[in-house]
Amino acid sequence: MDAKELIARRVALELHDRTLVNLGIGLPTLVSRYVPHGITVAFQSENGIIGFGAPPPNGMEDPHLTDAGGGFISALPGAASFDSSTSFALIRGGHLDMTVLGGLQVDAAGHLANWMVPGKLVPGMGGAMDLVVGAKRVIVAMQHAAKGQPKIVATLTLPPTAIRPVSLIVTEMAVIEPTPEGLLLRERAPGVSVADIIAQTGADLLIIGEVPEMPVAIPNEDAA
Amino acid sequence: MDAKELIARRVALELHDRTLVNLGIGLPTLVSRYVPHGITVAFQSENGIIGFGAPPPNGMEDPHLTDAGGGFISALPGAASFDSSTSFALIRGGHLDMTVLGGLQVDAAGHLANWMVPGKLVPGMGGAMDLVVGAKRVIVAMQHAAKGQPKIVATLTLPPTAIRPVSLIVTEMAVIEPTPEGLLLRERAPGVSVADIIAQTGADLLIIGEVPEMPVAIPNEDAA
Amino acid sequence: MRIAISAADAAALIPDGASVMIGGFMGVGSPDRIIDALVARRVRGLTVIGNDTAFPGVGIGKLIDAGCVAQAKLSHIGTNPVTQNKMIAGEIEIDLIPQGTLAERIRAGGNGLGGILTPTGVGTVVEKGKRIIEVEGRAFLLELPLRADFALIRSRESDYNCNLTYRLTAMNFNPLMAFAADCVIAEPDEIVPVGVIPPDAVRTPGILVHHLVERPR
Amino acid sequence: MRIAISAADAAALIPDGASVMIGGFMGVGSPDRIIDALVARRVRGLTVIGNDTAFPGVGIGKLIDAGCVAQAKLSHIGTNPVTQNKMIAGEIEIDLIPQGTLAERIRAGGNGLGGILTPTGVGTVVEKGKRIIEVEGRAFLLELPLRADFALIRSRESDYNCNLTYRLTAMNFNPLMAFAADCVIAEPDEIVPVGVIPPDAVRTPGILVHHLVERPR
Repeated sequence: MDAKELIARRVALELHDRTLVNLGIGLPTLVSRYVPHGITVAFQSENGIIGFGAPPPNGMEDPHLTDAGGGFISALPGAASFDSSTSFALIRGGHLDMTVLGGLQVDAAGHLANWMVPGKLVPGMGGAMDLVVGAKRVIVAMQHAAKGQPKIVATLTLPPTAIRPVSLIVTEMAVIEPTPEGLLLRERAPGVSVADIIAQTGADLLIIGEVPEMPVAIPNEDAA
Repeated sequence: MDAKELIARRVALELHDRTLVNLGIGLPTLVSRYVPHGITVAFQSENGIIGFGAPPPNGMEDPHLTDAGGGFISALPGAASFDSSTSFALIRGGHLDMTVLGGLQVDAAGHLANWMVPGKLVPGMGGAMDLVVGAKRVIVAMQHAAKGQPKIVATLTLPPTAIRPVSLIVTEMAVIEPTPEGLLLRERAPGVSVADIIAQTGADLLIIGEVPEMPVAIPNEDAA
Repeated sequence: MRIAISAADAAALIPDGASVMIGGFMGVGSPDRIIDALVARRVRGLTVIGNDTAFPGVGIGKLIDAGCVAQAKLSHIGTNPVTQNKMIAGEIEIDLIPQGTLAERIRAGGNGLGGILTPTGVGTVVEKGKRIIEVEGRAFLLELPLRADFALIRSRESDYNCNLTYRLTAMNFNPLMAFAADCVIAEPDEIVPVGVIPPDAVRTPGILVHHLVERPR
Repeated sequence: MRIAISAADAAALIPDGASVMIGGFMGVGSPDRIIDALVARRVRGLTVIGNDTAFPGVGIGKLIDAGCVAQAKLSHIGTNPVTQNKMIAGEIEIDLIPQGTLAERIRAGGNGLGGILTPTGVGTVVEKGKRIIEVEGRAFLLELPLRADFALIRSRESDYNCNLTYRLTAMNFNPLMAFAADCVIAEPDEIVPVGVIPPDAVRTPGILVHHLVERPR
């Protein structure tokens, strides 16, 4: 299991029945493959649909139906489409139960930076700032380090996405929860030691008792 | 021709082709009967439709289709329905070419009062404040006096509907246009003298040259 | 998928003293069966947010008649003398709000906005107690969001996912209110299987609805 | 009823230096034929307001490739390296706006609002130069309305009255932009007789549309 799959399968366990969930472009999109059996989740795409499904069979693509990355998707029975202001009414208005976003950095207070690297990469924030401000739970799904540098840091060196702390950080090494007391190490990946995690993390971690091994969801053949 | 019909037929001459018009409840509603031939006007009702028509034949009423007063209407081919925020986006956003409203008082500066008489009548403003603020042209259609008291006054004694002056006042005696210099008497009703109008008006009138007689529209059998 | 409940069960969810948004315009598009059930269970002390109180015996007017309402935020009461009399008698506290402002305040409440700036009401009694904010030399009122404990929505159709459609002028405030309450109860005229309502015809995504009232019998 | 015009005639209405709202999300729901005609007529110096610049050769990306754009207000450019390079080279001035804020600012512009208060962007670079307004102890940014000289709208259908429908995620910013420009030009996939689109299916009332582009040949 590669790092991305591990992360997606752990994040999938955060899904709850009858909830509305937005998955960011890239790694977070993989989460939809691992929705646990018996759980019904409605996925929102911020370009204007609730209830989308897996990419359509070859030749069945509809040019009017894509995800926020421009990739073809399908609509499940019971889907609903809407304009961009309604889409962000759902997001900013507190109607979105959970969002899963990629991250460039998260700091000791749980602040996320995920939309630009000054002087290098300026993709823009898209819907990320609204998602972090508005979703009931914000989950950051990212690799633990990049090019040997920790992505979890004491203080952000990149511009923040919002001042609201995220709810949970899931990497291929650990599950970490920002709390008022600091970053709480909740789980470690199979085969990864607490010492390994501390070595790869640029901020202090709270460690309370034994740190359990990360459970992961199994692939769901029915899922999007 | 009674006073209300005269007013409605004069106001109808203010209608222009391919425009969106909102008619207030009561007297203003009568205007739709006199749309001049060759002119296509779309009527908006602020409860959520553009393109409504005359009351339906007996037994054809649809409980989902009424005007802002709760009276049954019909929908013309090409009608569009929408929610209340969209309806006021049309009104406040400057997309409404003209509104015709009833009035309790208009003052020398063209300010309208039409939504309450303190201690007596408190119907509420409904959409009137938005209409006066937002419509491109605001036409007040009202009787010239009430119980022997002028309704056109030097200064409002009733609470104003908005601080924006109205565009035109049409009564059964006169057509008066608020201008930066004051109330300009533009037309007099058939058989009514300028002296009669001055006697029934509580504010100074600007009178420039000969005041022509008021033209009126003829009934349009095709109209709503 | 949710289980449809009776109008009486829906009314039982709403305690005395609750704030309740109620869709409809002069009674058109109001949730009549829930209203009847609220009257039947003799609810008291409601704060009602809606466009109007229609006529006596119609729509929200039924709640006024039955003495269920302590406060109301509305754009007009001109068609209901019972409401006017109860207001003058001090039995109901009425807050009159311009109709477009009412729509935007409800929308802001459901949308996570802190407020909106509107030119409507500037220089009138509506500005009393409100902040005036200038933008490029023009004065606007800062109008704050409205939310409620409950929103009672009348829809034409619902599917089993609670996706809602509306018909013509019965739409009015309903789709706005569906965003702006902690508990949203929808009363459809018809309930249809999932997939019967095309995605583009949905006006209120079902995810917003907490309870669905069964179809009329 | 209006006369449908060619995409070339539509593009000819838009002068160099105009501000132009363009619907679409990653090119989906963008008015491709008007865009092609703008490129063909070598328009210059546009200020574009849209969600993104899609990919090189796609949607608004075509206008970027062809050097038609001097300024742009967008929520992201991450998928278009041409836009990024031109921004870094100083050839295009880019103003990045959070997507929900962009939607609300366009809506405010079409709605006669003086602005909206949003929590989005507080404590980030987005707040630079903006007023922060506290409501009940919580900080919000005052975001101002956006309008443009033109709005270029892609619709699924239009009737002869210019009532518009949209399909699925091709709707996005189009219905918002139709309220927020001095001149609105709609590019439908199909044109149908009046009465074919039911009133409840209309998403943009035809009264907002100034020019209609003929159906594809």
